[in-house]
Amino acid sequence: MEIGISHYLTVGALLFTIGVFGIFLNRKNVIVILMSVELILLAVNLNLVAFSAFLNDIVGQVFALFILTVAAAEAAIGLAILVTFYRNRGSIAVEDINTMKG
Amino acid sequence: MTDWPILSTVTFLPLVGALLILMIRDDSEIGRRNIRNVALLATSFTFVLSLFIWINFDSAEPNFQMVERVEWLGSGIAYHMGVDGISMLFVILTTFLMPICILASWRVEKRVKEYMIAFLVLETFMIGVFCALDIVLFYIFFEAGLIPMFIIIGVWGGKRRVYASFKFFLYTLLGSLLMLLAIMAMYWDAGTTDIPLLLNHDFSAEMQFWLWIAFFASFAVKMPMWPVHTWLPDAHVEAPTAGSVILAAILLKLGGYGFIRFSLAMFPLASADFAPLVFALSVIAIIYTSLVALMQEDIKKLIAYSSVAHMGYVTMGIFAANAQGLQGAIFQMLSHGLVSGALFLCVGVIYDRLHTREIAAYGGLVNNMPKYALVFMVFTMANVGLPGTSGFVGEFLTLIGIFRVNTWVALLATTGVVLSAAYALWLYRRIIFGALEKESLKAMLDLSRREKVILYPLVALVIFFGVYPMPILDVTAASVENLLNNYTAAIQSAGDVALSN
Amino acid sequence: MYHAIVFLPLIGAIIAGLFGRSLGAKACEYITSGFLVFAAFLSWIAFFSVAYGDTDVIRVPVLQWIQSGSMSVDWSFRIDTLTAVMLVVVNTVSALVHIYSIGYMHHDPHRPRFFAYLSLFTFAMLMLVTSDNLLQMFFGWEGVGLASYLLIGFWYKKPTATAAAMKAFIVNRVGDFGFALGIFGVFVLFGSISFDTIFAGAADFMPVEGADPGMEVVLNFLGYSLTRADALTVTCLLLFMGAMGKSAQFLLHTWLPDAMEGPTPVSALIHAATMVTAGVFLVARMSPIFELSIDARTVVVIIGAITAFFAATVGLVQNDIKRVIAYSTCSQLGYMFVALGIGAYGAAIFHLFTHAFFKALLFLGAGSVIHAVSDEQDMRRMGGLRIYIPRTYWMMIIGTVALTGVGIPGLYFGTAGFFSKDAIIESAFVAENAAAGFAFTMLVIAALFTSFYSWRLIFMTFHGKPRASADVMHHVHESPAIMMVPLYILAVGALLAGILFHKQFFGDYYEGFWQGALFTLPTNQILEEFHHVPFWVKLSPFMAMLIGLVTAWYMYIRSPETPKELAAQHRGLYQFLLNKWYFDELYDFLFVRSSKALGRFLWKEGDGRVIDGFGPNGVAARVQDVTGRVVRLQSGYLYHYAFVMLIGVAALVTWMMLGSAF
Amino acid sequence: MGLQAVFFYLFAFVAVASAFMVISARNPVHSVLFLILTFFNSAGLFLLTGAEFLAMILLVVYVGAVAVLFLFVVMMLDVDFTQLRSGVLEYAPIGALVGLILAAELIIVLGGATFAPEIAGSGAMAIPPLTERQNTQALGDVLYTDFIYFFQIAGLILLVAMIGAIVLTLRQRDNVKRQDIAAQVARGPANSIEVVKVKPGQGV
Amino acid sequence: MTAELLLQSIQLSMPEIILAVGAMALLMVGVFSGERSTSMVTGLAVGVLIIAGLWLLLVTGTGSAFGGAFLADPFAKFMKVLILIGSITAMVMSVGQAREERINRFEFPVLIVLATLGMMLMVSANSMIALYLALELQSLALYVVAAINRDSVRSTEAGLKYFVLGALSSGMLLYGASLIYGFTGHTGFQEIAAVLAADERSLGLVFGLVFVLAGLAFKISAVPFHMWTPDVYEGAPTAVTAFFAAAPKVAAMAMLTRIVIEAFEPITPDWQQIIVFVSIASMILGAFAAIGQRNIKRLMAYSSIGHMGYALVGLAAGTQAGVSGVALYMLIYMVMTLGTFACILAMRKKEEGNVEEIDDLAGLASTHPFMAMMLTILMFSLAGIPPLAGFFAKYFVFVAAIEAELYALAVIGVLASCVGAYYYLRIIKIMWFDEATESFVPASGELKLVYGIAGIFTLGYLFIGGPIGAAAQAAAASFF
Repeated sequence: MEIGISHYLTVGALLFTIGVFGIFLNRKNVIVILMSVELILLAVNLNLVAFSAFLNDIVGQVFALFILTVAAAEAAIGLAILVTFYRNRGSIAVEDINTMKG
Repeated sequence: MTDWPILSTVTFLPLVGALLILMIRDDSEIGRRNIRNVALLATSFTFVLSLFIWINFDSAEPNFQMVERVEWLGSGIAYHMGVDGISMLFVILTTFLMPICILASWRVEKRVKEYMIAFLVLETFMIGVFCALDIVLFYIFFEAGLIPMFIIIGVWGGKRRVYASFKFFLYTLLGSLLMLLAIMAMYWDAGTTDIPLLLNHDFSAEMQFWLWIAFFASFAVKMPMWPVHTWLPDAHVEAPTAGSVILAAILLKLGGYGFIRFSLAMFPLASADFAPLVFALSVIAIIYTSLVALMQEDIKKLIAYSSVAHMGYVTMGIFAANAQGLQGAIFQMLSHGLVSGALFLCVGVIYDRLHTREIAAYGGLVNNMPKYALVFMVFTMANVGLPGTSGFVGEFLTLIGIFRVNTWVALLATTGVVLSAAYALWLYRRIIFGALEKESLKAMLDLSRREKVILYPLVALVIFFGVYPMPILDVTAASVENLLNNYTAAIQSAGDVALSN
Repeated sequence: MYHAIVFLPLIGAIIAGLFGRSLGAKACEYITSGFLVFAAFLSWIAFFSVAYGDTDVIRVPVLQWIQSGSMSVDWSFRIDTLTAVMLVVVNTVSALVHIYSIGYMHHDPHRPRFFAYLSLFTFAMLMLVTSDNLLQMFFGWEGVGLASYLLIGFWYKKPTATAAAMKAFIVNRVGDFGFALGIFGVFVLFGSISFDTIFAGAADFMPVEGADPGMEVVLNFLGYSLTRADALTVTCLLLFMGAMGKSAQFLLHTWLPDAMEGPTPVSALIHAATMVTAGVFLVARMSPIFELSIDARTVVVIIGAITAFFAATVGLVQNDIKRVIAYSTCSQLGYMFVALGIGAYGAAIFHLFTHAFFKALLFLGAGSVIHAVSDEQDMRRMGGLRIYIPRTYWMMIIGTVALTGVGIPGLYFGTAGFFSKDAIIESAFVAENAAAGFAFTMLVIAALFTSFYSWRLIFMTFHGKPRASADVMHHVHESPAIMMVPLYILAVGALLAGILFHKQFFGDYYEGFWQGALFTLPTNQILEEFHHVPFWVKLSPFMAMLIGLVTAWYMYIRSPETPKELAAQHRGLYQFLLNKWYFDELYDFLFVRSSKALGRFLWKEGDGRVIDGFGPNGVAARVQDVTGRVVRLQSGYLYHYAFVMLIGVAALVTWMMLGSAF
Repeated sequence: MGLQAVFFYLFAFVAVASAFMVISARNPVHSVLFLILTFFNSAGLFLLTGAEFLAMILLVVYVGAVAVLFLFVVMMLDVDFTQLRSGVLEYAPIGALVGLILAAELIIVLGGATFAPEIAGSGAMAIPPLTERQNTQALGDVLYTDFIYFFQIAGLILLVAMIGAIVLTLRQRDNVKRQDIAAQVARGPANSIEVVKVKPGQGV
Repeated sequence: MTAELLLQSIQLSMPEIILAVGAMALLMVGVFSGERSTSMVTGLAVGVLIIAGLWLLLVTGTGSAFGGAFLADPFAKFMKVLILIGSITAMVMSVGQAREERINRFEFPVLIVLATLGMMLMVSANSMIALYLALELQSLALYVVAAINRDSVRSTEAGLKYFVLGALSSGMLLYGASLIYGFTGHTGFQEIAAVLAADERSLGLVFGLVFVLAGLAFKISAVPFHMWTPDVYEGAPTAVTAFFAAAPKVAAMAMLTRIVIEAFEPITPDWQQIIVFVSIASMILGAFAAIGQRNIKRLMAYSSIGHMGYALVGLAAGTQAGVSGVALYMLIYMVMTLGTFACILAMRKKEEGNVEEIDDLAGLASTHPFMAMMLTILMFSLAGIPPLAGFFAKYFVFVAAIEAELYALAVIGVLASCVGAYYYLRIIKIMWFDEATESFVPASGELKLVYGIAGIFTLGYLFIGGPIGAAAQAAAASFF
């Protein structure tokens, strides 16, 4: 069985689902949620790289490159917000983040 | 004079008055007096101007007159105004009643400025509804009236004013939103929102069916017809006197006007199909609400229920779709405008003195308020539909109109004649007749000069139009005939199509 | 002239009503009474010029009224003999009552209002009788109803009076309900409601010998498709319903006795002489179509006969002096309807004419009595008044004699009632109507009862020992001249009207007098035939009258204990009669209570629970529920939010997948 | 099964498995470490498709910077993790169900997707053959020319990230003494020395 | 890319460049003049935005730049003008509150400018990559701004929630974008459309579409991707919330419009279903959930959810009338929202500072008649009552829906707007019917100006609706 595009997409889909799943499965720690987001982005990158190879098109890789850049920036912001929140609240447990509801 | 946009002038003159009042910053007694005077002047002047509409009106002309048209919002929406025999008199009715309402509110001390502004704005919208010849413009005026009325009921109303105002607003809003959809669909189908063009546009039978329902939803609530009438007693009861007057005298008429202008004229096939439904609801309204009125303990509520019953005659007359029914309906609306308005003013007179609307709190008023008793008697009798008062002509014409179409309906509706006598006279008896026993009542004075100025013209008109209704019937005749010709032609051609298939 | 006749009372009413306070009571009295006397005078002129002149119909247009589509109604007067007769009756009695009231209402503080009402009533009545179309008639019809309402409730402090006023108006409205429908029916059948068109159109409905009766459907009524004849019957019956209401016929009679709560002159004017006869007038006026519907007329006969009998029975045991007369009125109206039903329109109108005199006389006399005994109306507290108020006594005797129809059978000599009432009874005997036999029987019995209760009234009031308190007796006095003069005039009428006018009304001069104002089919030969009834028939009313008189004398003069014993023996019957056959209770239960209960039910349950409950309030509550649920969804937890997003995406993805698969 | 396939399955399996461990590990530190493992294996997958530069970037940027940043924050916040893990996952079953459905759908559709054959290798901006241009060079060719626009935006994004991080976390504590060189330099005798005259016998 | 093309590109994107350069310059100004410079930087930022706006209106032409990734067309221009107005207004309103809510930092205006830049790029984005990058530029700035009051639990919580969910949504968007790229081989919108038009659509592509739409729906806070909205609106400083509610919505809606109308035009039935669903869900949820609110900011959050649902009604139609309806809707919505938030910002009491409970408005009509009048007008307008602007907004989108025969959507829409009217009425009721409590301190001049202008615009739309409608139609014409 030749390894084709579908295989990569499957791996991507699994990573994506795990990432999404991680967000609501985890309710104790926001950092893990951020990691889940990274997993999602990884899945996307995998897809893009695979498509890029499949289509023989460099744009996919360029796209992935930008995504990596942005993801890093996003992680920085996310962690910054997290740290700020922790300073105020003394906790990063997801269940504690609900002063506003309804 | 011919090029002068008289309709726009009349429509927006009250708004100018409202702006003037807005300028008055003085909150002292003098300031309030000025506000009242400005409001009175603005409305009176509007009334005088509106009489020119009647004077210039050509009764023989069935089409719209004094037309003004300016391109406006794009998408076919134009500023298009005009009146015909059906709408013109409602304009006059509105402008006539407004000064009376302002006078009736002379004693309002709470937030006079906002009060008067609300009424003046309301007047503009109401006149606009009757003059609008673009259906979107019509809708805008139609719906916009909710705003000042909501404020009027809510701010100056009675104890349960919040409930009443919300009920009033949301109930009517829901109905009119469905109509809005229908308006859009008409625009889509006909490519125009111009009423004269739409009147000549043939909607497909299926389309008429849905459009009719949508319009019905709106107008039935506004009318109000059974079973969507329950907002009315609440709104009437809680509204301040002038608010009740406007509500009963004019706002309810928007529904009837709409039925004539749109449902009947634009969707003749659906109207014919749905007429039995309307008849059934009308008859139920007449009997049901009359019986309910019989048991009311609140004066305003009783009158409100009687309004529902009277509107039953109107809807019935309209969908009888013959000259008597239609003209009767129009006449009934105008007359009801005078009579129910006057009745609410009468309630206001005693409410101002005793601050209760409980029927049981009164009794024997004839002893110290003979003039009031007389005036109230005239309006009670007009409400009962006594020949010689304006209430009779409309009732009679609608009944004869419906008799030609459906005798069952006519028979049942005529029972309203008995029932209306029962509740109206019982009310009169409980309030006016009897010995003056209650201490609180003994100090009550008869009509003041202001109240006389308010009520006597209404008495005169109610009797005048009962004895000589021709001015009204003349004006409406040509337009009604034209409408009916189109209606029958549409029905016939539909019948021909059905036959040829 | 006709304008003056009709509008003078109106002007009087307006002056007295609106300016009474500034003018003063005296001025009002004189103005209104003066106008009325003048109008009455003019009416007599009109009567002679029309009834004895050549012109058959005079039409006086006044104003256009309603014009809508094919319907056109004008205010205008139609003066023919029928109208002229009514004019005379109305204006004469009214003028007399006005004058009488000056005396009778002497102490009342609201005299201007009273006279305004009286004049207003007269105006409405005149509009009714002069109408040229059904709608104007309806105007007058309701107008008199209004005036009656106002006058019954004149003493507004008395709860019973205001209740009676209301009852009168509402019961009348029930009749008007039918009348209105009748008008609609006429409009649909004839395309117009003006009399000329109707009468001209009636010819089309005339059954032609041998021809097909016509199965053409001309009216759909309540789901039935009616042919010409049936349609006409239905229409006539509807109109008759109006007449029943106004003329207090059986089933719709309950308001009339209660109406006695009003001042006595009112009872004389409205509830004896004029308004209650409007129904008779209506049927007579519409004789061209009633004549064509034998079925409708049969109903009229039956109702009339029952009323005559029923009211007479109730009258037997009443103790209120005015109520006795009221039931008597009711009963006499039944006579008139029988006459109408069998086609003897002339007889009916004649009875109307004479009845106006003697019944007004009786009422005014009763008023004089009441006036004398300090406003006491219960006959059980009178008695022996003959000595104190002899003139009133004699006037009452004349009235009673006229009412009971004293006269010499076979000869044309007797009181007014003798001519008119006997004519009706005899006509009923010969009539071809299906119910004629029944009617005849009823009428004779009623005549007996009439005689009995009339004399009972006289005996209880004027004979025997005074039963009133000494204080009252001390004040008993004869009424002033201003009250007595009208009595005298009416007494003259009550005695002589029969002799003077019977030939015109239903005798030899019939054609020349009526000049077509009353319509009869060529087959209707009743006027001719009733002259040839067997003698026992002619004698029967007379005998009935005599028996009644003797019985009354026996029971109230000879042995006054008998009535009490009888009442005790037949307690059930007595109570039944005393309570007027329990009609009030029945109606109270059937209509008043039930509609109140229904009204309350519809209000609380229908409007409150069902419509508002499932409508606005219910919807609002549901909206609140939904809101509560939605808001709870917004828990504040991140994972919930993410979860919702995921579900959203998953749902959309699934949807698209399924959507593509199918 | 060629060598490529063997490596694919190896990388893929480890990547997915460690990804799962990322979200299910009890200790966030472990999560970060698993995340790093996932990145390594993904980099391997990248390499298999020929995206060499990206594979390297993934390791350098992600493992070297981002993952370490995570680790740093996890350590710094010093949360009592054992306490945090207590609690029941009430919605987990439903969540798992929904997640599985989603995954299944994605796999069915994407794994089984048939691509139009003509699309394959028909890139708008073809990757030059490896023999001609290395992957890094190929990217470099377009990144600063054709994609200059994106490049600039990416720069702005990084700027925003920088500002954001500073805004949120940089604090100037008021009670901390700082060295102010300008103030030190500007200090002269005029404002630092005060001559006090002392009356004899009284002390200062 | 030749120098000539580059020059042309730069000309077309000049407003954006002004913003980018301006932002950096402001940053430097701020850094060098220290913390006290906030008001100056704010003023300068407003200046920069105004310059960019003027440039946009007066100088910039139409065309595509940077190899087709950037598109300057009338639609973009219309939307950009809206965005700039929104940003400027929000910034002006923030001045008064900045001190109070401790967001008095010079980075704030810089971030707003950068976010605005991101929005403008979103509007002009014509490829998936451009779209993503612009979106992230805007989002990252917004995440920070939401949490800018870093000492407040609520603000940072808002930022955290917004960030986490936003990151998730961008992940979805990207996943979708990757699928679309894979299945079409292109990232440019026109190219995608061309491929879609040529080939049969595959399910994988539709999946990509779903994910992309989900990501975008998050940005316009459409149900079921709306969950962040109430919390973020409530938690973020009010001035920030005002900004959130206005400009970003416009940008995201513009982007959504462009992508579905341009890139996915050949598979209209597919996205139409999704938009209809999302629209209905938003309208209903917006109407119902808002009823239960006591916090006016939260209420406005639900209100904006509902309004996005209405705007989507026009988009669902997918016609020119629909798009012009959307453009108009966004304009009117933005004005109403900004006006309302100006009123909310003016809810300041002497003791308690800014208050946010609806009940605090009690008796406003007697204590602050002008503000009450304006807020009343705005509320009626938000409820869609004629003759106010909000009615026309709804009218045009519903007309489009009817024309596209989306009857169910229209009917549900009007029913929801009736339910929705309730909570707007409730605010009016509290202002007018209830007795006054402690009154607010007088509003600052700029707030008065904002709500005054908003109210008058709403009221006066009758007079200026013609030209505005024409502009919206011209904007919509770019796509057809």
